[in-house]
Amino acid sequence: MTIKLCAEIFDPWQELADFQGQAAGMAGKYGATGIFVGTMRDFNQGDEVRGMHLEHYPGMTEKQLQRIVEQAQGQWQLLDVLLIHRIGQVSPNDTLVLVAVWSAHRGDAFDASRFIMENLKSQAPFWKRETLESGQIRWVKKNSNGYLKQP
Amino acid sequence: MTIKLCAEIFDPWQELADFQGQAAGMAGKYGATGIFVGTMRDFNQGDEVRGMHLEHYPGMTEKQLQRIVEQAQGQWQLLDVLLIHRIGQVSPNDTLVLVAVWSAHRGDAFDASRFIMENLKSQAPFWKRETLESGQIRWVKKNSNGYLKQP
Amino acid sequence: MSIKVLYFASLKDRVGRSGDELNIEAPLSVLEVWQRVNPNMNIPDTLLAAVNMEYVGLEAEVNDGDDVAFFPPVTGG
Amino acid sequence: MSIKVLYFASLKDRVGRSGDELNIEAPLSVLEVWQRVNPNMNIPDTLLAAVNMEYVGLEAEVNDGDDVAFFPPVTGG
Repeated sequence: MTIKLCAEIFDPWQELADFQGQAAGMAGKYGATGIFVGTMRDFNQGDEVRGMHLEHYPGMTEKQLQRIVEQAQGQWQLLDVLLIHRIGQVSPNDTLVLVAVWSAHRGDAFDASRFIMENLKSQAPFWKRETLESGQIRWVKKNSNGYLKQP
Repeated sequence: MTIKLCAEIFDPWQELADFQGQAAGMAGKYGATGIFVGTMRDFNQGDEVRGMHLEHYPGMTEKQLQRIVEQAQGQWQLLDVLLIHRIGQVSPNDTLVLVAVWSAHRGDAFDASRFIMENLKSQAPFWKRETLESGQIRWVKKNSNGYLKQP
Repeated sequence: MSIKVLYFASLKDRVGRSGDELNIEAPLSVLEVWQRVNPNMNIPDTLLAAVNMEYVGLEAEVNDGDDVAFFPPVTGG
Repeated sequence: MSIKVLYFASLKDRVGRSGDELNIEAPLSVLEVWQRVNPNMNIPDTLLAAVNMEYVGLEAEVNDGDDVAFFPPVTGG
């Protein structure tokens, strides 16, 4: 398991290539990799967004993320997990979060990657403060439930 | 939508980087990318596997894959879809399939990527012929259901 | 009138051919096509069939110029 | 006996401080901690609380040396 908080722009594809390249012990064992990449949009709730600050609670964030991944490892057969979350000042089109799960079978990879994302969204102490095109600054109030279909 | 059958080794992370780099129109619009990578294992059904041949039905395979992606586009709000499937002779640790779905919201990305994979597994005319460590050659009989949890 | 029959994967090994050409006088069902080209082999239970690259049932009609494909359950991904 | 209180995100803006130090004579509940450091503000309905980086309910006990954090619903990912 690798969990990173990242204060700079990161390239999810490069992170995946590097991580998998170093995980020589997994080679030939994983049949399935389930990945989610969250990216900052230039709109939210009907408004254009120019930038965003990602605040977090140092220490607790890492602790909660680790617990979420451990819970996933307890529920599904996973070979490894990579989780990277951006912190600090971000711009539209920046990667916010990367979750990747390697397992022998695809059901486990799909279920576990989604479980980690949903629990991260509801439990990991991060907060988004948006700067709109108008210059207005506002805190994002609530994350949506990712299991419900969008209207 | 981009669908490719690929007779050579391909690097899923490079394909993702290239595809997203060229999709300038999506920039800022997608908040969620759901990705699945299927990789050849060096074991199957308790046996060590040395290599595999992926046969397909040229024409029908492309047609069925396109239909599956169109069905996903009809059910969820997707910005774009990339689907690459290996054909021909493959070795353990080679990427077999890459499915990536870009959307505004994560629920759509998770649901659609999984829908495409499950339908590909049950409907796209590909067939795997394994060469075991023992030298024995056998056809894989049936794909498992990816929604059922592994024992 | 002529139709083309294709076999894939383990079924190709089993029938020992990759395909057949069949001359017909009138439309046939998919099952009848199988019976004409494989008179000594019962159609396998798990067999899938396609006409012109679309999945069909064994009762589907096959016409002049059609491609009929028979194959085992698919195992891609 | 002393405990540390932390505020995050919009709650930090609202209380106008990033934290408080509180001297206590005996263990308190999380709710009592809030009432001591914010006597003029009702505890917000949607507030989350953590003691030593673990989520707790408002009835949880706070002891000497503990860190108590208050924050609004999380919005990461």
